[in-house]
Amino acid sequence: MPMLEAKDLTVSYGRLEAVRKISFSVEKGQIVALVGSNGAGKSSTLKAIVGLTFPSGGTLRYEGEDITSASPANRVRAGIALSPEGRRLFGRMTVLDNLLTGAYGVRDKTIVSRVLDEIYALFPRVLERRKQLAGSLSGGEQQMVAIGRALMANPRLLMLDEPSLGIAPKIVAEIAAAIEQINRDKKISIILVEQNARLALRLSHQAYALEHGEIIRAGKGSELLADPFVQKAYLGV
Amino acid sequence: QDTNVLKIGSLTALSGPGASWGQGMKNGAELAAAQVNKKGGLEVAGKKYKVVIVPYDGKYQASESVTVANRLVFDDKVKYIIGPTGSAPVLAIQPITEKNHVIVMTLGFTTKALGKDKPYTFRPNVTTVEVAQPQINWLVKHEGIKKVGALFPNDETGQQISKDLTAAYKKAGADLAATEFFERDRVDFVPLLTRMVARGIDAIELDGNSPTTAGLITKQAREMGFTGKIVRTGGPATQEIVKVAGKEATQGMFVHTPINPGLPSTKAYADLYAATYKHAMNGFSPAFYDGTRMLFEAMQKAGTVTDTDAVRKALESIKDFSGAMGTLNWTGEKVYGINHQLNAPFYVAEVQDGKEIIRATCTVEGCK
Amino acid sequence: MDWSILIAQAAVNGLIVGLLYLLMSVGFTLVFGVMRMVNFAHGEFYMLGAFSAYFMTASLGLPFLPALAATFVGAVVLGALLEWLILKPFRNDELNGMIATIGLAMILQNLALMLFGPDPYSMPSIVKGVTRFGKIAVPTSRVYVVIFALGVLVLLYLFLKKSGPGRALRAVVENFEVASIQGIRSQVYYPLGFGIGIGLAAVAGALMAPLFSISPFIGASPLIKAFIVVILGGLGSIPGAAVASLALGLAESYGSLLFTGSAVDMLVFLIVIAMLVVRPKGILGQGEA
Amino acid sequence: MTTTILEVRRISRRFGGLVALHDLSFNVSRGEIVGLIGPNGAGKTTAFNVITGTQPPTAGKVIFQGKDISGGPPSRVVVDGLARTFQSTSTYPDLTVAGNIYRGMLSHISGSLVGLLVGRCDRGISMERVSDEIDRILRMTGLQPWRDALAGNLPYGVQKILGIAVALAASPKMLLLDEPAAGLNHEECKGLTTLLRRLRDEHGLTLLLVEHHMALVMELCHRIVVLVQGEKIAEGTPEEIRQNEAVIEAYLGAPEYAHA
Amino acid sequence: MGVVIFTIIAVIPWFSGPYILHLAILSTLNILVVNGLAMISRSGQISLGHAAFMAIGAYVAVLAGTQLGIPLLLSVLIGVAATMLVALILGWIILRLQGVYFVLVTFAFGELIRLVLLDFSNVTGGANGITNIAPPELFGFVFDSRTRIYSLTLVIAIVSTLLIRRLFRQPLGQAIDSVASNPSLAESTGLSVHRLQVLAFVIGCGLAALGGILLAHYIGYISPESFNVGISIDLLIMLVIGGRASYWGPLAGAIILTPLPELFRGAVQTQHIFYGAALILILRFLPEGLAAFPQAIRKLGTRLKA
Ligand SMILES: Nc1ncnc2c1ncn2[C@@H]1O[C@H](COP(=O)(O)OP(=O)(O)OP(=O)(O)O)[C@@H](O)[C@H]1O
Ligand SMILES: Nc1ncnc2c1ncn2[C@@H]1O[C@H](COP(=O)(O)OP(=O)(O)OP(=O)(O)O)[C@@H](O)[C@H]1O
Ligand SMILES: [Mg+2]
Ligand SMILES: [Mg+2]
Repeated sequence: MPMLEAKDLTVSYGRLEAVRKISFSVEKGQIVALVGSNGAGKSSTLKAIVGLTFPSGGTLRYEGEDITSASPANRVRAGIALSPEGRRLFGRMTVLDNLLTGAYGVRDKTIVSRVLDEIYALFPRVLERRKQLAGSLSGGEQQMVAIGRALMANPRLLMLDEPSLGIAPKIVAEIAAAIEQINRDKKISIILVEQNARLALRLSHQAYALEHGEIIRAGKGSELLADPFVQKAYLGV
Repeated sequence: QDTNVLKIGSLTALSGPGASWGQGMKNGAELAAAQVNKKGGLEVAGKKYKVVIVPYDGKYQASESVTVANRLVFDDKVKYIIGPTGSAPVLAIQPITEKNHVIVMTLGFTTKALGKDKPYTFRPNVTTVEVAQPQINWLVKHEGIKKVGALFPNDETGQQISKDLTAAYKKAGADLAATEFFERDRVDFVPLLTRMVARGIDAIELDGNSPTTAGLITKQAREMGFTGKIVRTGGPATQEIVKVAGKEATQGMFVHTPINPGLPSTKAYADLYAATYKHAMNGFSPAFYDGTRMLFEAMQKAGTVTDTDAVRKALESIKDFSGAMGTLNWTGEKVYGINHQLNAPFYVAEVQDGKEIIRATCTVEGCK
Repeated sequence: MDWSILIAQAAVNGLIVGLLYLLMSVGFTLVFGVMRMVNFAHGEFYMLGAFSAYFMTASLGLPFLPALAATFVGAVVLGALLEWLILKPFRNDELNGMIATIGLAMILQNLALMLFGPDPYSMPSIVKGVTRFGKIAVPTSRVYVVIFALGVLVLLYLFLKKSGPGRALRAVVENFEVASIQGIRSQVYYPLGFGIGIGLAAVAGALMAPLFSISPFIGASPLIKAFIVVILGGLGSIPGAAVASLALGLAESYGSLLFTGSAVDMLVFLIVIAMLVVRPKGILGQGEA
Repeated sequence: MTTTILEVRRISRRFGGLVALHDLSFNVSRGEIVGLIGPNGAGKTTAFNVITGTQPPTAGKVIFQGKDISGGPPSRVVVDGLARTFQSTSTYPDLTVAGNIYRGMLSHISGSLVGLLVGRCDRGISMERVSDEIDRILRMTGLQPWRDALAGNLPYGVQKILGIAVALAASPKMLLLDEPAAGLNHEECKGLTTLLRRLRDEHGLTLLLVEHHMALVMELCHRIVVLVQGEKIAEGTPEEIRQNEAVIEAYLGAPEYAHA
Repeated sequence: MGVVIFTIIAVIPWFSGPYILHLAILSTLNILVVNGLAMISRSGQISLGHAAFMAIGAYVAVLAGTQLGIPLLLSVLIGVAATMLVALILGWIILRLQGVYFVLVTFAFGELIRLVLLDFSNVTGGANGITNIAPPELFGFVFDSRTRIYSLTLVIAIVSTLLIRRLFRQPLGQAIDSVASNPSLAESTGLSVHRLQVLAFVIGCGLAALGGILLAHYIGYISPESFNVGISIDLLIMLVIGGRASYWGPLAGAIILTPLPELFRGAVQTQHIFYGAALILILRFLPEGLAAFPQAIRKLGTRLKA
């Protein structure tokens, strides 16, 4: 049984169908990449999975249960977490409060402090800035906090929407390493959306290319890396 | 049926901080109207009129009162207005009422409310100008107060009364040594009292303050250990003050009252009021009950309800009217230039156990 | 009394009144700072709290403390209901929300006027007498209120800054959507936050009822004080509000010692304006995005 | 012409105890494209804010075309010929693309009251020429197809280009760009590179840009300034920077995952 | 369409009694004053001290007339100019504040002005105010009847509306709009947010002053309490209920809310409850204000068709 299964998922904003009847699945322990140009519907797909928008058609099953109409809070409690596009931190709260808010549904305090330490180890900068208001952080620092906040929920399915946006190249490499490590050590499934398609495809087990709300290519990450269309459109080879 | 209707406007404060007074005024007028209606209406020149009180809320505000006055005068076409509550409102509506010959019975305390150039405005209640001097004379003589402190709200009433009282105490041979002004919404007087008490005063004067404020001052002054006399030579509100300050704090306080519960006519009115409105009347209510009844009598005397010039003259000529408050006359020529100020008996009372015990009976001329 | 005692007495008076102001304004600060809503009905809930305490003690014969607790709980429920029923559409609209609370204030004040009449009610003091600190005298009833005020504040501060629900409340208000994807049941928190603010207003009214009088119009004063405290103390900063209230109490106390008339009040407003210009974020305010 | 257009002289900026910028100096010559790079939180955006007058420096000076512009206000700096774009997108969302560009032009419409209020403006555009000017900017940035679309509904990448177009509308001599490529896909990045190069070659603009997209920076910039923890650690041509050990250590890291 | 409705509404008072005329005059004055508030609001700020500027204008003009014997037209100019000067100085200082802070500080200023008027009673007449203010007079023509005053205030209200409409079609007005909609972007394109907001504030307060002066001469009486914070709140309510974003907003707000209390006035006990409920309902169903009513109807129409 796949961990997450989307069937004929459709997301519309008014008359615009941002996502059209797409079907895909995420196996337990997999990293799945979604690539595609701007406006292809990647973020909309993630939003539908976490419950920020409700699909206008299709079904979502998570760990065998139908979550198509579950509330976002319930989905998060069931182990889904999203680091949203554009960071969307609580700017008037401190960095630490942002992180702790991410752990809202986690009852076990030992897990909270352990994950917190892991985040600090991954991003020392966040440790340094933990008492600052999140709104006054630099762009990259905010991105780190956003990723950290999603990790704090101790998720089983982690979704990262453009985690490398605005991040220095060196840290991009570190984040990439961290994604692999989280996936490997904790068996967390990950859905990764990235403009940096090369990075995403290299990391992923399974990948989908989205255009105009439809899946146009699917396969192993390495397969898509080799695909001529993908190479031309997303990798600039 | 050919019953005629006589509309009388009531422009008083029904909401906001003046509502306590305003409702008393309105209710007084309504009781007077109900009384004549029960007898089949007011008989003027052979016709019977059913009296209808048209009550509107002036919110204790000048601008609001102007709009209400416009509505009463031009839309409801009334020729008589009970109200308004407060000085700024009465000054603001006079340009309309005087020009349109509408008779106004106001509570506005300002001396400017009455005057030769305002022949249609009357005041059916006594003000500080009338009551302060005799009572202060009596207090200085019998209670031996010398150095008085007073707190006033920083509004027109407060500013006016402060001036009047300073002069009155001086004339009586005492000294209003410390005066303080405060913003109307204030509830904490400890800092002001601290400073006043430090001046070594032997009495606190409460005239010019709303009942609530007077109560709070009394309560807080006693709480901080002030042991001198507390007096109030104007503003009928003993019940409210006792309610706010408690019996203990008000014990031995000297107050002004226009009401002598021992007087049968006053008691009858108080009972009627309590029975009708399910709460005790306030001190201004009888004045407007009497004022409305005097108005009725003037109409009957003049034999018209429409010619307000005739009614005004008839009203001026009423003498020794027997009202709920006692025997009533008009006075004021000396102060205001026109005899449109009610001259009613009033009393100095001492508060004992929350009740007024009459100590002296006064008229404008003096207390006994 | 000589001057040194007078000055000390004024300091004590000022501090006490400052704490009373703090209690009056803390609910407003909460709703304003956390929910970004200028609650013009704050004073009316203060008033309702005072009436509630009065009727529970006078008519139902409850002791003061249970009456206080019942008032708080009742007010939280009422506040939450009102938020849910009336203010919900205005959550993201500061200005319309503000005007809606003006409407609410009109309704509440005049309902109270219809129910209770315009005349003031008075509640007996909880305790009588004067407490003396050396030569300085303080009415004992005020000492009690002050102790309560301090307790309420500490609890509130801990709730907001240290507890999970407090943090969740701030998060929801800042971004409803994003908060919901942290697993927070966002719909619950708006009414709850408003309810707590209202509860604090009502408790302040109930605590102050025995000190002052009770009438439908007593809400004006706490509202103005709350405005001033919020400006001086900074948006929703509870420690800032504490410092601002004490400063206001002291300023008024010493001001009345030195000046006459409305000079003190004018001075307070001048300071408020100057303050905003010099330190727009308030006495202890921090920068924010 | 290689005269200096912008001179940053030993600027510092502190936030409370935090030193975001320390003693930073560099020059930009007329017609140059200079990159400003560095790790997250190095102070790049802060440097932009100080240069454009959004925040005053705690020490140091910024000289633009021989004039001391430190401390702003930004509107004055813009009128002097130095414009900027924002790290996130920033538009008038309820207006069309053309409307946005028109708004960007307002301070330069000659004879209008705005000019009086903002100060002198010698490169004024007369009211009649406004629509020509809008067309020119639309062509320059390739936004003609979106002319009448509402800015708020545009795809992210197009909004970023619109940000540049609005900045251009104020007829600047020099443009400061904060992460113009962030969030753009490969195609769009290429388009951006072309656009920026054209702005410099055909319209004579001087550019200073902050960017984490190394391919773009290396391809476009004549010179690169590297900031770390608020201090300049290196300055040189893309080649020199690519080789610089300190820069690799602090910022570039292993090249494998960097943007291609 | 709007023009037709407005014309009909504007003509009615001439054919009705003095009471309707009174309400009509107040409405036109409110249009003028709320236009000023709208001006400030369109620059992105909300003032809760607007009545204070009416007060400054009214007191300065009236005192200039009564104390110094300055002729009316000149005293009006002096009143407006003095108010704008105060607004300029105050605005220059406080307009670096944004959002609710600005709202609160204008509130504080309103209270301050009220206290000043109360306390300096030897000049201002204190709480008793100033009585017997002469009716307005222009070049020997006295506006002493209501119809005449109404004609005057109606013209002024319409002119102020047209001027504002014109302004916002000019680059200057558009610059003010830009500042409200995205201040940091406006600033970065060379528009000085501070100066434009100060300008809008000064103009807005000038309109308030003119309204205050006309009101003083119409009623014949002013007191500090005629311009208290409650009035500022009422004005703000008119703006918001009318609609902030369109020229019709202040018109709709003033024309509907000025007489609205009259609808409930008969219900002595419950009138304020009705009024409060009406406010909340309008905001609930027309958050953009009454000026957006036609759009709301149209939207409803299309939804019903679909
Ligand atoms: N809240 C919304 N309302 C209306 N349209 C929306 C909304 N969010 C997204 N869209 C539209 O839906 C389409 C898909 O958007 P989505 O954000 O899912 O794309 P994406 O693949 O994540 O693109 P990007 O790479 O720019 O992040 C786009 O055309 C976008 O304009
Ligand atoms: N208002 C502020 N208050 C406190 N600290 C601030 C403030 N603004 C910025 N900082 C801090 O200053 C440092 C520099 O920030 P800046 O935004 O300039 O970084 P940057 O180089 O642009 O980084 P990035 O590449 O991540 O955008 C950061 O550590 C940031 O947290
Ligand atoms: Mg996206
Ligand atoms: Mg940055």
